[in-house]
Amino acid sequence: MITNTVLVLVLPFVMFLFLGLAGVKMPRKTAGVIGVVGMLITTVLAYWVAIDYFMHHPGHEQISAEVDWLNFTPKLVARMGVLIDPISAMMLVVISTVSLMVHLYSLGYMCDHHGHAEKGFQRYYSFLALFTFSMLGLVVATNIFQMFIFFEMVGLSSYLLIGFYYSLPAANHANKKAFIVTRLADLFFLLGIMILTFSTGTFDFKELVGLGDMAASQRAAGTMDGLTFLGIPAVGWALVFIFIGGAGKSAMYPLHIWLPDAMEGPTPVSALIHAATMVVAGVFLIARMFPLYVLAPMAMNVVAVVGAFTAFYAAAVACVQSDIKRALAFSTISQIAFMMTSLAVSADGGQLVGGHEAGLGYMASMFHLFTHAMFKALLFLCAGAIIHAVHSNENDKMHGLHKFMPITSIAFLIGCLAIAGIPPFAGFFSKDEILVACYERGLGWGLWMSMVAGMTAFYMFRIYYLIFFWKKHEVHTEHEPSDQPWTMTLPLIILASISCVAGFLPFGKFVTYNGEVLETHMNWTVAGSSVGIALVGIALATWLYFKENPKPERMKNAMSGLWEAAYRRFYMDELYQFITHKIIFQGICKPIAWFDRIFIDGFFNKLADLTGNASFAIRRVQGGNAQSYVFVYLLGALLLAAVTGVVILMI
Amino acid sequence: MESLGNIIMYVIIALSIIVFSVMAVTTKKILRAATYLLFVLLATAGIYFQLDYQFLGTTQIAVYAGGVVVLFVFAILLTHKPGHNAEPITSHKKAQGILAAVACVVLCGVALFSFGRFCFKTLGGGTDVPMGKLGMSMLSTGSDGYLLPFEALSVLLLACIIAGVVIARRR
Amino acid sequence: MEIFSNILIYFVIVPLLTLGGLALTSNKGIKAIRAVAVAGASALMALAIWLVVIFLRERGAGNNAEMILTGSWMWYEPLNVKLALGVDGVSGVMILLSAFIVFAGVFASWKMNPLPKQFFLWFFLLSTGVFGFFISIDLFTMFMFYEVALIPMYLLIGVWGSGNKNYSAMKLTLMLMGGSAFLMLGIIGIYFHSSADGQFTMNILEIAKNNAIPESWQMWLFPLTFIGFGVLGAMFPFHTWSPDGHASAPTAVSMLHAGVLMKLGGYGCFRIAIYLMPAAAQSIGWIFLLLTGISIVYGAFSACVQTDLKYINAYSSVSHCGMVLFAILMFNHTAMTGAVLQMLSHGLMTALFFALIGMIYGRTHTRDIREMGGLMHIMPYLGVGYVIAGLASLGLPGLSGFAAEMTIFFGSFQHPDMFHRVLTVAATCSIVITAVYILRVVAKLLFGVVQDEHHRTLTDATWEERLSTATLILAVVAIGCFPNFFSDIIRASFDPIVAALGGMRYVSAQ
Amino acid sequence: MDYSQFLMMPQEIGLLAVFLLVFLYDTFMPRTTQRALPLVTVVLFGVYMTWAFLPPSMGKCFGDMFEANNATWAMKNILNIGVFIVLLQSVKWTNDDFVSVRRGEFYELILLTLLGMFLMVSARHFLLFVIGLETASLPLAALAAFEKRYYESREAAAKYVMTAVFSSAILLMGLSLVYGACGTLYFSNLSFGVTATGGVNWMLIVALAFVMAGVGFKISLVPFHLWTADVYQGAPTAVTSYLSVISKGSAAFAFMVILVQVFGSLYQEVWQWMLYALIVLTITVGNLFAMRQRNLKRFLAFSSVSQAGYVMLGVIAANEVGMASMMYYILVYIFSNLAAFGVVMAIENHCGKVTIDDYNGLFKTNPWLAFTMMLAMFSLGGIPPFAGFFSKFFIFVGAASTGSVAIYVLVFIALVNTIISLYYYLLVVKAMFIRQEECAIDRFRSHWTERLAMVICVAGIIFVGLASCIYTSLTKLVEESPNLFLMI
Amino acid sequence: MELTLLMYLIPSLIMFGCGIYGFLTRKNMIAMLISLELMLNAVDINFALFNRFLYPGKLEGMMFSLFAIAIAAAETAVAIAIIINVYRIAKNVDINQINKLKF
Repeated sequence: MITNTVLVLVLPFVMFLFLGLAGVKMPRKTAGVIGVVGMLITTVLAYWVAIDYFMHHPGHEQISAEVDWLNFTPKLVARMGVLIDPISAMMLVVISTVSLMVHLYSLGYMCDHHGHAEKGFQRYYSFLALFTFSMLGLVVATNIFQMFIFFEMVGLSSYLLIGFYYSLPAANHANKKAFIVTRLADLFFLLGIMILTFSTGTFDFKELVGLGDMAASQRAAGTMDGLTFLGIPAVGWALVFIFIGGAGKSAMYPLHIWLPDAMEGPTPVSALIHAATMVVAGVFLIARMFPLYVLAPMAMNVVAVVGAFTAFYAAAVACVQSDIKRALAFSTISQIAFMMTSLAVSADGGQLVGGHEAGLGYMASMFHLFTHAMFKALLFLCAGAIIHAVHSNENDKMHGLHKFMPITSIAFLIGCLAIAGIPPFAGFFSKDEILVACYERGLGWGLWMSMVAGMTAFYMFRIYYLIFFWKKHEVHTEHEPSDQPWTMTLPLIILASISCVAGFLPFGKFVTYNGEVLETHMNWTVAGSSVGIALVGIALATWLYFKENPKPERMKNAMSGLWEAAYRRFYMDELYQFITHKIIFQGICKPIAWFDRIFIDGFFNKLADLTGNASFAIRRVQGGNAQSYVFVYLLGALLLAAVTGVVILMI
Repeated sequence: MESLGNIIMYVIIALSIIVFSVMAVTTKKILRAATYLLFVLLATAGIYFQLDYQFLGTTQIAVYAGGVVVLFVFAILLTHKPGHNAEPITSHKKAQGILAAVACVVLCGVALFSFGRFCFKTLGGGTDVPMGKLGMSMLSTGSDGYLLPFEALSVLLLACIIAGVVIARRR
Repeated sequence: MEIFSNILIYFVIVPLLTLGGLALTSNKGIKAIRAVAVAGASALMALAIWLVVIFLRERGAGNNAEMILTGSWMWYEPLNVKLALGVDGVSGVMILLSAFIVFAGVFASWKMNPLPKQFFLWFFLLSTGVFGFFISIDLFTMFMFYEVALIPMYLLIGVWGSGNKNYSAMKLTLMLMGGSAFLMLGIIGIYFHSSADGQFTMNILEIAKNNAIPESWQMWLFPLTFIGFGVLGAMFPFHTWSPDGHASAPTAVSMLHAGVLMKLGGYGCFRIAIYLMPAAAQSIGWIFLLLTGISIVYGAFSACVQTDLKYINAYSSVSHCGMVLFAILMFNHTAMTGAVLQMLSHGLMTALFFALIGMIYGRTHTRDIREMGGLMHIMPYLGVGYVIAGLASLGLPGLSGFAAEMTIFFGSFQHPDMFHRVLTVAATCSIVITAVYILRVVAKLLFGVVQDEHHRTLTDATWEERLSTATLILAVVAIGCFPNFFSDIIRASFDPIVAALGGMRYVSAQ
Repeated sequence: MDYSQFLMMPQEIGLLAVFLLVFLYDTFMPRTTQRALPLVTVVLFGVYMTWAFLPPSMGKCFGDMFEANNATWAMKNILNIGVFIVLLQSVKWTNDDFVSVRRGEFYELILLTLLGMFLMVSARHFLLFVIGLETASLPLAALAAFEKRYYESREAAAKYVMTAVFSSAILLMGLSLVYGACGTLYFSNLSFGVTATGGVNWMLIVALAFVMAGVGFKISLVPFHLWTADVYQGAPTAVTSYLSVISKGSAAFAFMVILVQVFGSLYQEVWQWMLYALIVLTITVGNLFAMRQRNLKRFLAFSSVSQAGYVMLGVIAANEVGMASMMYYILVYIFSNLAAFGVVMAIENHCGKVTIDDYNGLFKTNPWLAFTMMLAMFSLGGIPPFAGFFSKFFIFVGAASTGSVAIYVLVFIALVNTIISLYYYLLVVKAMFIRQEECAIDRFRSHWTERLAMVICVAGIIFVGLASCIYTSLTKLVEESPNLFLMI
Repeated sequence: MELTLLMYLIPSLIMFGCGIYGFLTRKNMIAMLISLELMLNAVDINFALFNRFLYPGKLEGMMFSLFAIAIAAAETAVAIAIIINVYRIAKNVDINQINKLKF
């Protein structure tokens, strides 16, 4: 099984190298097909591993193997390895599935209207393979350092893929932004690791969080007892920093700003990286470190507050976006915030909450991660199909597409229903459990998240209606929009079907924080109320957006300030712009560069000038008159005697 | 107690040295300066005689007064039109000169007078230096023999002669 | 001759033979000149690899001597100056690095014009100095080779450079010589306190063993030597020669200078300043730690606003080399190993950078990023190379910078003192700033739209340029992927130094 | 009367013999054979130089007035090497139509002044020392005036002679004070005499300052150096090179002997501080002036002023290491500076150009000359692997061997100054190699004697440093010399 | 009254001072040389005085004076020759005029 897992990792990497180096020499389509086939094998292997694990290794034991990669100290060794435990097995499935779908989908998407593959097709598949490799590597990491490494790697592949159309200034800008923001987060991640390992002296998850052995995490946390900085315990610092690292990747407020811009990449990339897989790396990280977080209530509270706020914030912004991909991006942010919150609310004050259902939030979070990956990928792929058909991201260029693209429309609707939490679609089950976990932590948490769930339903259906209904589509391009080739529709259908049925997976049996089976019971009150809220949201959306009408416009005018603020994402980008350009660039970099030239460099130049000036100033001594020479000579001799005499004899 | 003649002699010598030295460096007429120099040199020879260094005094008169001053006079006549006066010295330069001279004299004075009580040593008995002894030490190779400097000096003079030839040749 | 049985001496002999060979070639015979240069560089490369093999074999055979392949031949008897040779892991990998860069440098200056023969003559003289420095363990010969390596820079920049080359060459030479003035005084001071019994020696190992330098003297000698080497290591505030110098230098010279010569600074800092003056290093090392910490952040911030490619890289070098010195001052195995890894990494990566910049400049005739754009379309090979160099620079896993920086950060953070840890955190911040300026350049230079239509006609890399860069990329990737191989070689070499500083031996867990 | 004592001074006698032969040849050989005179001189001198390497005679003669020992033997041989190169370099120049009439005198004067320097080196009595000093300086005035075509030459001679005689007057005054205080002029007795004065006093301080001024004049220490630049610039280049290395080197050695042997007993602290000040001034002022010079001869003059300061670092050490380092420094300096002057002379003889700007692009037209010049500059600047680096290092080690912190500071000042000096040496290199302008000097082939001289110099620059035997044997010679550091 | 060393030293020193003053102020080079003679002469006197007054046993000082006179003569001869050499081309012997070489 380890061999298989390693193969799962190696295969995409080989594909990356192969397509990257040899791809230029082969026809574009061939490269694509090779990529898809490679991914298919990877997926099969990944499923095999996952099934094998879940079927044959009950009790959730971990299987791992590792090699030393870099020795820091005799104890602190960075290793490379694979670790299969419930969440990584689950992630293997998610990643390989979505990735396969995206690989396949891209065969159609990355072509022009005549079916000719775009320039850089090979590069595209090579990067996709690199991403898949990095993401898989991330989830099977045996230690936090390896995870950090792959965190960086996914950041890189995300960077490369966002900037796939590198000659477009927007893409160029977006990938830079994405990389730098996540890099900033990674810095904190790194600092967190540094603090964590300072006293524990190990990177290994096994020793840090035990992987089912809660005592291990207590031991690890115990080594940090008494270490504080600025009055806050070291473990708190470490975990908050690590959370910031995760938050960067998972686009938590205020580090979310890169994600909407990242939509400049090709849409399948958005589906894969910025909806389904990479952005949940942060959630995955917190889940990995969960036992430690439990022991650090302060860090857990930070996660919960940030999560809850982000969920609301992103949902609010998503309500008014006109760009379909941006709206979806904010929806993603909001949903990931759900997962974060769910993780965070499952513990309070160093204890798990929820009595016999302790750890429900953890399970729910992972469940939602799984389902969300499927339906959000679906939604993005649908969006891709639409964009491919109408060549625009904007709502007002779409409208009434239902007629032209029925398959896409239905798939999109399934996605919407799933995300809105309407039974029996996947999202209902996972979101419901999240809400239950929230209510168990406290009523306030539950109400807040329920409200966000309602908003989710509203904005998703708003998008849905604006795309597919609202009014009749006006054809701007020479050919009518239509459903896309099979390479593109097939993934939609597959993902739509998964979204329909995934909710019935007995997730609690497989994925829990301590490896024991968690029997979940449907909490009908919560379920009912959440479905109700979702329905309210859908109804509102239907009322406002199903047919063309002036109500939205009026509402917009009525609350123009709020609407504008939300549309502009509450000015977060401007704030960042201000900080980076005005404060860091103009306020720090420029002055430092100026200081360097004027003072440091100037000092040495001045030194040279001074020497030159001195040289010029004393030239009169050598005035050419022999008598003055003699005078200086004599004066020198006399002074030599006089000064020495006075100093030695008189003093 | 010194004989009165000696004292008078000393006074004359000292005064002429001082007066003529000053005049030699202040007179405007260069030929007069050479003449005053001659007087100074002669007075110096007087000191040597007083010190019983007759040979030295003789040499002083012969070489210095007789040779060098004549050389000066020749050079002056060669380079000056008669009756030509030196231009007045600028006060700046004068100040410089006085400063240097005074400083030097003061420093040497301090050096000499601070050195124990030796300034007040008086002359001992007359120790006439016999010519024979002088000649012997001049050509002796032992301690206090001056054969080597003597030979070296001859080389120096030879070198100076050649140097003079070099300079004197037209081309 | 017994001396010739020591492989190390060939690191000096081979470049000298190359010099001789070059001297025999005619000015016009470019082919012969290239052939000799390539032969010399390849021989050096082979020697360096062979040296590492020997080193591993010796260590594998249980030879735990501080230095291996040691040999000592009396040179200046009155001063007890010897030609003392020896390598440990650190000098071994530095020699390997130098060989790589010399090799790449030869190919990068394939089309050097004018006066190719003279160029390679100076180039190999510089290499002689570099190799000589790394194989020596005698202060005098070390210092001699150090200066041998410095002076060819003047002519290399002055004759073959570009831009404000006269000013830059002079500034670089004078500032570095200023550093070596400090150094020479330090060395003389060390020499006269090298032994308690009056048997003065210049041999580093003996001096360290005697440990006779009084602490009051260490307080003076440590700063002298540290600043002396620090100037070459571009330590704030003595770094200003670096931007101008690099900007004006021709490609291969920038490569060799940033790639190897600046490493002489870091190497000297621990081999001489810290190793021989441990007491002072511990009591006043924090001053320099602060300076190097400033270097790291300061260099990175300065790089953010530069518009000349070489200036960006020069400031980035200030930052990265600052990290080397910073880590050295942390006095533990991990950080110091990281420092050497960083030297390797920065050497290769910066050499790669400069090689690529040179190649781009050779085509576009500008280094101003505002005048370029979209070059990735036009010269994909160079573009990809540049991106790889950039990623290595900003510390991406799989490339050398990451392994080095992580070792440094984790090592530094192990320091028991809070002051050091806080400084480490500050230094760590540089990874973000690095990302900013690297991506800024990449975005401006390679991506985006083509700024100058004339650029569309430009060609991609030629074979020798590909060879040159591929060598370096390969090395960068090798270190990035298998850092343990290198860090294992390096780490044990710090045992004596850490022991001198009162630390523990590194005992591997296995 | 023991005339066999003359056998104690074989080098001087040999030199005198060479002089006589040249003199006779010049005076009595027919005009037609006169053209061969320079070569005859060179050959004769070469033979003599080789002969002078015969093992040294040791001991004192003429009642302790003259001393021959290993160190003086070595020093004289070093001077011989330098003079040989100077003679070789001047062959072309003396065959010049204008100069050829007087070339006999040129060689005679060079040989006689060298004899004077030998006397300075070996003198152990102030009278002999003064005579040697005068022999070594007065005829040089005539040599400076040798180039009668140019007014500058005459001016140089006039300035030289006026300052030189004044300096000798001051020196003599100082000696009279020494005599007054100690009652003797023999070095061996003086060291007792100085101690007998009982402590440091004004008399000897003033005397010391005056003696330093007098000898410092020859070594051109600041502030006694002001004649240097003008004379070097105005004098014929052959004479300048002779002045800058030989005359300076011999005086430096004699200076050290005087300071150590006469004043070393009681006044070491005193003269070391005086010398300290002089060294700082010399190196700094020399450098500052050299920076701005455009005329190469004047430039080299100031560079030699600053180099003199470095030489004095060996003196201030007042021990065997210092003396050996100083002699080594002088040897290296001879090779380096003569290489530079060789190039200057070759170019000046060819086309009369002497400013740095004329040298722009020299590398293109005359690569070997440029190469030689570059080596010379690097060696003077102390760049390894050339000899100048070694000599600088050893002289610093020599100075620091005293162990005093103040001397470390001095070494530091000197080191900082090497940066300035490197700056102006590199200016010359820059002109030759980097400046791309059209070269003012066309391609030409210098006379074979000049080339031979340059080859010797280049070989010296390269090998004197790398071949450690030279410094090692110098150290041995100094250590084996008795009486050098005989202090009480 | 006794004639002490001091009484002889005073004129000698004044002579020396006058020589320095003259050497530093006179424009005419020959006049400078005359001043120089004064200085040298003062030195000679010193030697003779010291010898006679303090160390009468030997003749070192006197001998030195003797040689110094010869040296002074040689110096003067060479100096005058060079002055005349300059005079031939510059047509004057003014030290201030001889300053083409400077800085």
